[in-house]
Formats: sequence, C-alpha cells, structure tokens
Amino acid sequence: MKPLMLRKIRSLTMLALISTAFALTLLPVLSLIGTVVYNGMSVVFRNFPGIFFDIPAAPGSSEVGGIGPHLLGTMLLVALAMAIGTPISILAAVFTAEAIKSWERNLGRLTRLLTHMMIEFPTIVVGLAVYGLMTTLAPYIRALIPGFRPFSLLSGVIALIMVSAPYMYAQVEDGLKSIPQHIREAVYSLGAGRVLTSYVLLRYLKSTVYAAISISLARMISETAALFFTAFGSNVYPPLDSNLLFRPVGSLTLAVYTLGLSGYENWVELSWAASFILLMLCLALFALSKVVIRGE
Amino acid sequence: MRIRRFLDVFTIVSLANSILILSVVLVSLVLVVESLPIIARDGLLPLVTSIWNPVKEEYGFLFALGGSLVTASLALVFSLALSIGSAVMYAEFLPRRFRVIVKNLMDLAASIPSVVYGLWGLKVLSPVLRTYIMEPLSELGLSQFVGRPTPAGTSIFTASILLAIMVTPLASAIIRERLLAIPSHIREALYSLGLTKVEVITLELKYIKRSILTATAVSYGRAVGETAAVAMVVGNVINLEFFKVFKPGYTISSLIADQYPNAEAYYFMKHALFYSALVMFFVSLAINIVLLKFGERV
Amino acid sequence: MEHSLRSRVTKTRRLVLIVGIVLVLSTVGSLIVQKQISQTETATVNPQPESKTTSRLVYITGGGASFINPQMQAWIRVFMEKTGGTISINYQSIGSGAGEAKWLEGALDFGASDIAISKTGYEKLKESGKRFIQVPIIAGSVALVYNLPRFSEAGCTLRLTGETVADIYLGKIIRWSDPRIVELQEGRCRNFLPDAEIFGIHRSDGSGTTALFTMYLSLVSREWAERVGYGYTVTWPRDALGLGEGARGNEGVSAKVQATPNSIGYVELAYAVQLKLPVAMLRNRDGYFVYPNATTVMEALRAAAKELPGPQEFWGDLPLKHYMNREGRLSYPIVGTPAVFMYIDLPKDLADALYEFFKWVLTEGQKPENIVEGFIPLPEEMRIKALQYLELLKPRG
Amino acid sequence: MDSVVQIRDLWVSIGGRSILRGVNLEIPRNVVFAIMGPSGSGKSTLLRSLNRILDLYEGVSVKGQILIDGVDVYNSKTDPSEVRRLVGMVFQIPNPIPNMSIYDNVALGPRINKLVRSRWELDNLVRWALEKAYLWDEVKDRLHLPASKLSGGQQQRLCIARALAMKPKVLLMDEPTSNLDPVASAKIEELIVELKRDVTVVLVTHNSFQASRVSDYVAFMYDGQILEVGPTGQIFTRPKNKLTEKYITGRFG
Repeated sequence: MKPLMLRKIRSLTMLALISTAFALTLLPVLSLIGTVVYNGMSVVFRNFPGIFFDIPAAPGSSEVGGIGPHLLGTMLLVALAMAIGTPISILAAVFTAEAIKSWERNLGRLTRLLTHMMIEFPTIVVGLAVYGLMTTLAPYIRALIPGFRPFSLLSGVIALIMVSAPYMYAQVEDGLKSIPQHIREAVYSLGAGRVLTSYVLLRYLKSTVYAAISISLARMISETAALFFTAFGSNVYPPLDSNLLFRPVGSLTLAVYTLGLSGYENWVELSWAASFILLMLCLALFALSKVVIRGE
Repeated sequence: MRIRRFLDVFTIVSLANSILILSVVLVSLVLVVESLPIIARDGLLPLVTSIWNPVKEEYGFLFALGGSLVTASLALVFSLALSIGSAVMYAEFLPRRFRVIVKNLMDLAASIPSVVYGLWGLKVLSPVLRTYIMEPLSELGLSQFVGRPTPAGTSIFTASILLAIMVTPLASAIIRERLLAIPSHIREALYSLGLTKVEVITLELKYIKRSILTATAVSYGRAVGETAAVAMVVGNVINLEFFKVFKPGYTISSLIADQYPNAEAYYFMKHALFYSALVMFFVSLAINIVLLKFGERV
Repeated sequence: MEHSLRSRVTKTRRLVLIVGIVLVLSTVGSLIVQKQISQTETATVNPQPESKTTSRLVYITGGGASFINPQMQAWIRVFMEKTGGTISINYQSIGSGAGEAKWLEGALDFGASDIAISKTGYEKLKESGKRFIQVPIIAGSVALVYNLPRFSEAGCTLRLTGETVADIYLGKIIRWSDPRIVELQEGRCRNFLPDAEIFGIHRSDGSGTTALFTMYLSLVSREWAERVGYGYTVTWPRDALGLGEGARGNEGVSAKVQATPNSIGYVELAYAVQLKLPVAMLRNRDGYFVYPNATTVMEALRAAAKELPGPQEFWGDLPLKHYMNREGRLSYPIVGTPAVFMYIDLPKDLADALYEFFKWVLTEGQKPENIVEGFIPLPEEMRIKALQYLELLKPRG
Repeated sequence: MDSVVQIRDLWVSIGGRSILRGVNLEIPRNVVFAIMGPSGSGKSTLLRSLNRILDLYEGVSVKGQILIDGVDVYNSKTDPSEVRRLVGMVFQIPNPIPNMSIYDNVALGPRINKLVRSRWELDNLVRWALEKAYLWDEVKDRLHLPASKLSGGQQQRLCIARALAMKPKVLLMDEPTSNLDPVASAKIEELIVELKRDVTVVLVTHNSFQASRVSDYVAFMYDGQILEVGPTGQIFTRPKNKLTEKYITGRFG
C-alpha cells in the first residue's frame, strides 16, 4: 500500500514540475512576441509607410521618423553575404564530402576541423577580429581602392559570412556524408564525374540545402554583435554609387541596440518598430522555409 | 575531354575550402597578434586579477570572465530544467493537435534575433524579475549571499534568466527529437515491466543522455558567447563579486562591446580586450571539443 | 507525356514564387532609390545660395562622444533637409575615445570628443605629419544630481564644493550628515540632511563625461589627482567600500539616481534637465555657489575663450587649466567644449561638405530653434574663434 | 573467343589489407557470368574494380590490368567516368534516388552522358529501358511520382532500367535479389536471362541455386582468388575443386 502511495505522489510531483517547466518555456516566448507586436505595430502604423523609408527623427522630438537606412543596410549586408557565402560554404562542403585523392581528403579534414571550431564561436570576437584585420589591411587596400574604410559594408559582409558559413558548411557536409554510400555509387556508376555527381547529390539533398540556406539567412538577419565594429551603423542613407561597398551601413539589429539603449522616448519607440520588422522578417522566412521544405 | 584533364574542375572547388581555412586562420592570428603585447607584459595575470584601471594601464578581467562563466552556468541550469521538462511534456503528454502549434512556436522562438530578446529583457523581464523575485528574495535575508538588486533590475541573474529563455527552444528541440525517436518497442518493453509513466520517463531520459549532453554543450556555448542581449541586461558594472548574482556585472562579450570603443585612447586596453577575446576563443574551443567528442550533431 | 506537364506546373509555381520575391525586393529597392533621386533633384532645383554646387552626393562618416549625439542627430536632420540631401552625414555615438582613435586611424571623416585630442593622439599626429584642426561645436557641462526626498521637499538645494565631492567619491565622507557637507548648506536646510550613507553612482562605460568630471576633481583635490587621476574610465575608491556603483551611460546614471534614495551621481547637464532631477550647486573659484545653466556655463566658457589654443596646437590637458574652475561670479566650474577633429588635406568635395556642415552648425545651428533641450550653445567669443579655425579647412588657392 | 572483359593479374588492397590476389578472368560477350563465393572472398571488390567505383574508397591500391571492350580501365589516361559509361551497375540494396521521379531516375544516365538530343528521344529511351526492365506497364501512368513510392522489387527493376538507359556494354549486378522477397527475386532472375541479348551481365551472388538457374558461366572465388571458372553446367555437375564442390552442395564452412 505504502509504496504505491509513494509512487503516486512521485508521479504527481513530477507531472507538476514538467507542466511548470513547459509553461515557463512558453510564457516568455509569448510575452516577447506579444510585447514586440503590441509596441512595434502601433509605431509602424503611426508612420506608415514612411517607417520603411524615412531616417530616424531627431531624438526627443515628438515624431518617430523611420528606419529606412537600417532596412536598406540589412538588405545589402544579407544579400551580399548570402551571394558570396552560400557558394563558398556549399562548394567547400561538396569538396570535403567528395574528396578522393589523399591531398583532397586532408584538405577536407582540415576545413572540417577549423570550421567546426568556428561553430558556436562568440560573434563579437569574430567582429572584433574582422575589424582588427581590416584595420591592418586598410593601408594596402587603400592603395587599390582609395575610398576604403575599415567601417564598411564590405567588413560587415565578411563578418556575416564568417558567422554563418561554418553552419552552412557543416549542415551541407553532414547531409552529404549521410547519403548512403550505395546511392553515391549508383550516381558514379552512371558515368557522372565528381562535379555532376555532386550536383545530383545536392539535388537529392534539396531540403537539407534549403534548410541550411534559410537558417543562415535567419542568422545573418539576426546578427548584431559581429556588426558593431564592422558595418558600424548609419542613421542616413549612403549614396548608392560605386563606393557603396566601402561605406558604413546601418542594420536593423544595430538600430534595435543603439536606439533601444538611447534613453529617448521616440528612439526607443523606433527600436520597438525595428524589432517588430525583424520579427516579421523572421516569421516570413520561417513560413517560407516550412512551405519550401514541405513542397519537396 | 582534354580540357577536363588539364583543369580538373574539382581542384578549383578546393579554393572554397582554402578561403574558409584562411579566414579561420586569419581570425585566430589577429586575436593572438593583438593580444601579444599584454601577454608579454602581464602573462596570465589579467585572468586572475580584477582591476580595470585604464588610468594606470592595469587590466585584469577576472570579474568579466567570472561574470561570463557564472551567467552561462546559471543559464545552463535553468535552461536544462526548462528544456527537459518541456521536451518531456511535448513528447509524452501533449495532445497531437497542440504539438504543431508548440513546435512551430518554439522553432520560431529559436530564430528571433537576440537583440530583440535584449530589448524585451531590458523593458519587460528586468523589472518583473526585480519586483517579483530578486527583491523578495533579498528581503528574505539572502542579500548577503546574492547581493541587492539595483533599481533597474539589470543583473547577472537577469542576464542568465534571459539567456536561459533564449537557449531553451534550441535545447528543448534537441531533447524532444531524440525522445520522439526512441523506438516504440523499447517503450513498450518498459511499460510491460509494470513501470509507471514517471519511471519510464526517467529511464528514457537516461537512455538519451548523450542528447542531453549535446543540448547542454550547445546551450553553454551560445550562452557564453552571446553579446547583444546580455550587454543590454547584465548591467555593465565592474563587479568584483561576480558571484553575487543579483548585482549587475560584466561578461567578457559585454566588456568588449562596452569598452572597446574607447580602448584605443590607451596603450594596452585594446590588447587587453583582444586577450579577453582570445580567452573566449579557448572557452568555446573547449566546448566544441566536448561536443565533437561526446555529443551528437544537431 | 503527362509527367513532364506536371513537373512544368511545379516549375511554374516555383518561378512565380521567385519572381514574386524579386518583385517585392526590387520594389522596395527602387522606392528607396527614387527617394534618393528625388532628394538629389530638389537639391539641383534649389541649390544652396552660398555653397559651391556639389552635384554629387557626398557621404560623411563621423563618430565619437555620446553626449552630443542627440544634438548632432538633430543638426544633421535639419541640415540635410535644408541642403536637400546633397550631403549625407552619418554620426554614430561610439564614445569620445573611439571618436579620436578611429579618426586617427582614418576610419572616420571626423571624430568628436567631449574633450580635446589626447596627448597620445597628438603625438601620433605629429609623427604622421598630417595637418588637422580641432573645432569646438557646443558647450558641455557636468551636473551633480542627487536623490534626497525630504531635503528637496523642504525646498532646499544641495550645495557642494569640489573638495567635498572628491572626498565623497574617495570614500572619505561616508554620511550625508558629515559636518563637512552640513556646514555648506543654508541654515534652515541643515536639519533636513539625513543621517544616511551616501550612495555614489558613476559611469561604468568609458565616457567623456567621466573624463571631464575626474579632470575637475583632479584639479581641486590633490589627493584625487594622486590616487585616482582622470580619464574615460577610472577606478572608484568608493566602490571598494560597497557604497558606490557604476551604471551604463548618462541615462543609466540618471535612472539609478532617480531610483535610489540618498544617492549622488554626475551626468551631462542635458540629461539632468530632461529627467528633471535635483541638481546640486557647486562653489566656484570666486566662492559663489552656482547652478549649471546657460548663463553660468557660458560665463565660464567666455572666460576660457580668450585662452583657447590654436586649432593645431596641443589642447591636451588645457581644459583642466583653462576651462575648469574659471574665475567670475557666475562661472560654473565643470565645463567643456565638445570638439570635432578633421584632417585638412582632404579631397575637395569632402572638405567642402565638412566645411559647409560645420559652418552651418556654428551659425544657424547655434540658434535656439536648433538647440535640443538641455544643451547650451557656444558663447559668442568661442563661436567666432571656432569659425576662424574652421576656415583652415577650405582648400587654399 | 570474343571477350568483353579481360582481367589480367589483378591485385587489390584496401588500407594495406590485400583483398584480391592475382585475379585472371575473361568474360565472353552477351552471356550471364556469375561470380560465386563465400562472403569476404572479394566478389564485390572484384565487381567494383571493374568500373572503378573502388576509387571512391580511401587507401585503395590496384595493380594489374582490366580491359573492357578494349578500354584499359586503370590506364592513367583513362577517365573513370568514360569507363563507368561502358559499365552499368545494379546494387544489393535497390537504390533509386528516392525523391527523384521515376522518369528522372531512368533519364539520369542519358542526361549525364548527353546521349540524347531531344526531349522526344529521351522519352523514347526511357520507355525502352523501362520496357526492357519489365516495368513500363506498371509505372507508365505515374512516371512523375517519386521513386520511393515503388515496391522493393519494382525499385530494383527501376535500377536495372536506369543502368540500361545508358546503353552499357556490361551490366554489373551485386547480389541484386538478396534484399527482395522470393516473388520479386524470381521476376528479376527472369529479367536477367532476357538481358543478355543486349548486354553482358556479370552477376555476383552467394546463392548457388540462383547462379545455376540464370548463368551461362560461373567463377568460384575464395580468399581473393579465382579457384575455378567454367560453363555453368560443368561447374555444377563436375566441379574440379574440392572447395567449389563443398560450396555448391551447401556443405561449406
């Protein structure tokens, strides 16, 4: 009788603990989304659609202005970093997984080892190192490109690539490694060279590749710390000319950080608006990736 | 055919690997080279002292290192409890039609930018924690162990709670997926032995302990390296008693974010900050080694 | 065959999706570009009468002191509206030290600091042989704020001297009821000072405000100068007693003072004004207790303007001797002039744009309608000197 | 005799362990040639050395010579994919690419090797291959479905169709029925016999009854060497080697 009681009590306590943990996991998330939507949406609609194009209003004024330069900056940073980073990480993953000769295998192993080191690496350290590197290289780069500055779109793009490429690489490479050997052999036995085989295998892994791309995209949009000393931030539009790459740009995440900590009411409101837009971007990306992966 | 033999396309692909390798090597090199001056001057001293006095060019960042480790460890404890609990809830109790909603919500939560968490932590979480947890607890007499909360509510404790909230969706997903992947014949065998649900769950958790370790290491790595969110709620105060968690403090990441801008006005501060970054490099390296050795890929 | 039809359908669907995304992106992009173009167009329609018509867009990157950030952003907005966007100015508040260092490195077009170019910075400049100017653009001052509810309710204002402030932060004065504080107050108010410990709040992040404040303390207290010194970040002796704490940014310090009874802190005047915190009076060199406000700050700077060094000279420690603790009945003792640094031999369009902006700042920008609440414009003497310095920026010949 | 495959003194070692030790073999055109032997005797390695799939493994060293239809397989000037174009392969596990459609699986080889110039030609080739593999009637209405929707036996026939669509000279089959049920196996065996009209089939099997049912020639392998080769009837009625006899009578081991 007694052990049964004990068992029952233990069961109930356990259940209570589990439910509490569950509630405590979901509650903050709901609160976060609720707060951001509540605070952000009203600001977005107060200056709609200007919020997407205007520059921030002067601090302390009664208007909010907009976060156009930051939105543009995020778009430029992410588009360029994706355009450069995606092929590099996917090609490197393909090379590592399909390496045959011994130097290829060794190069692949080295890549794997070093990039795995970079996974879960503090992004502020990456940003700091990229800034340090660009500062050291600046005099030499300036000989080629006179307008070059360490605070620039270019530095931001490099930092973003370094933050997300290891993930994309690891995911694609793991995917390629997990393909059963007999499937790989089947493709080779049809007379495909390595390039064609890799292409066929990547198509086979479509959903993994899409997932890797969408996760990288989300990481890049979300990144803040790596941009502190690289993209630098900007409250005004940079001129869209040939020097664009060498000028500082803003980003939505930097806007949330600097405007949110500024202490001025209208800037904090703008920070909520930027958070809201970021949240919506993530949501859209999330939905899109679900649709694409399900479509496969 | 001939061209292909002269110019193996695959050899060109190796350029991508070289770029990745080069970038990692350059990052490490910059960290090492930039920290060399302070290492040459002070050796390991900055790791074990807590004096941050740029006027006298003295830089010991034990308070920030301690802050980083304490916040991450506390966050780990909270997030492990939360993620195991919620994963078990999900896999064992939750009705099927709620699962889709919960899963999507958690996956979405994992992709929300940390800086948005930071803003929420600053404006919502900090005051709530201060009023309902930190103040009552320190009133109860705990204040000599954990310190007194500041009016803003930003503290090492707040940062670790925020970090726990941030990493739980990911950690929970790792554990959840493995729980769901336990073959049903194992579960049936356990029930057929007459065990209660709770006992079965306990055994199942033992069965997937590798995944729990993975979740732990991933959470710890994220928590130790997170910057933007932590810098917004940790208080950024040079707090020598970093173990008094209700007081504001620093972490290495937030120290860099906070102090680096002014660093180059001094001779050694920049190098000291690079040195602290180098230390973080080794911490995350250690975590990665643990992950590679004992963990599973996520 | 049927299947190829099907696969064509899925391909079409994917194509539609991609086209859709591209369309949305390009619409947003083109809207932004259009906005840029329309700005440029208005500029060509309404060319600034005085400026040499810069047909191209010039983009200026500046950064530095966080104190002047609100004022800078306000100036930039008005200026960009007036010039129709031919000149874009990006100012980021990264801290005074960073403003100087990043400008020296060539990462910024202009740097801004609460104080002047430091000694190390000046040495680096001499070494490189580059020509530069530093120009004051606005007045700054540090206010001591406090939280003594009963004392304030009684209609009293705290009166302090530099020495007592130094002793408080040194940890030599522990309680509000210390005779050294009490004796400074007006008779009636002496009874309202609580017999409680003083909680000393300071900046935790590196800042020009701290530099100004600690410079003043070093000047008035020999012990402070020896034990602590001055700089963007210092170690605070009071913290060691558990009676002091740091906070991040001016807003952090003011928020903490506001929320902590019996505390004292220092912030840039603008923040004290905005949050309506009680501000202490300080005894100046002539022995009068003064509030920081437009009159007293400008009075102090007016006195200092006479000895303002040349734009290319080493100002270094000079604010210590020349700005702080000036003579004059109405002079507030802790003042400074946040300044901007620029190189002289710049590409013509950049030099023109910088000249145009800062000329505007030193003329139109100093008028009350363009000054953000809590900020104080430069006194006339200082403004004229600053304008003279700025002339060096114009390319010769 | 017209041999389509000639193997001369083939030595293969993987990771320092020698797997094949001096194999000599001639395989005539348009026959079913079975390679039998206990597991670990090197049958699969021999098969994989024929189309240089062995190249994919680490630490492989190959000595000796293989000629397939006159092409020197291991000559340094020979492109492995040229060899693989001559040689089709069917694996132990049915391995169509699961998320690719049935049509695309079959069309993969022709597309990779650019065997066709028009959509129409490709459609015809796919149809021809599927008909050869006895699969056309079962799948003609659902060519766009992913290959994973087929049953195991159908998947294996799809793999055969995929190999055939490349019009290879030699078709390698590595225990193609070992993962199938008896009915599906019977169908594949029937198919193998039919296939030799178009292609030379090299069949690795450990099932001696299967070898006796479908093959024209049998080679018996043991410990990396060929112990005995000959026409099927002769090997099964009058084996010269004791080990061969033991194996086919099921008293091996």
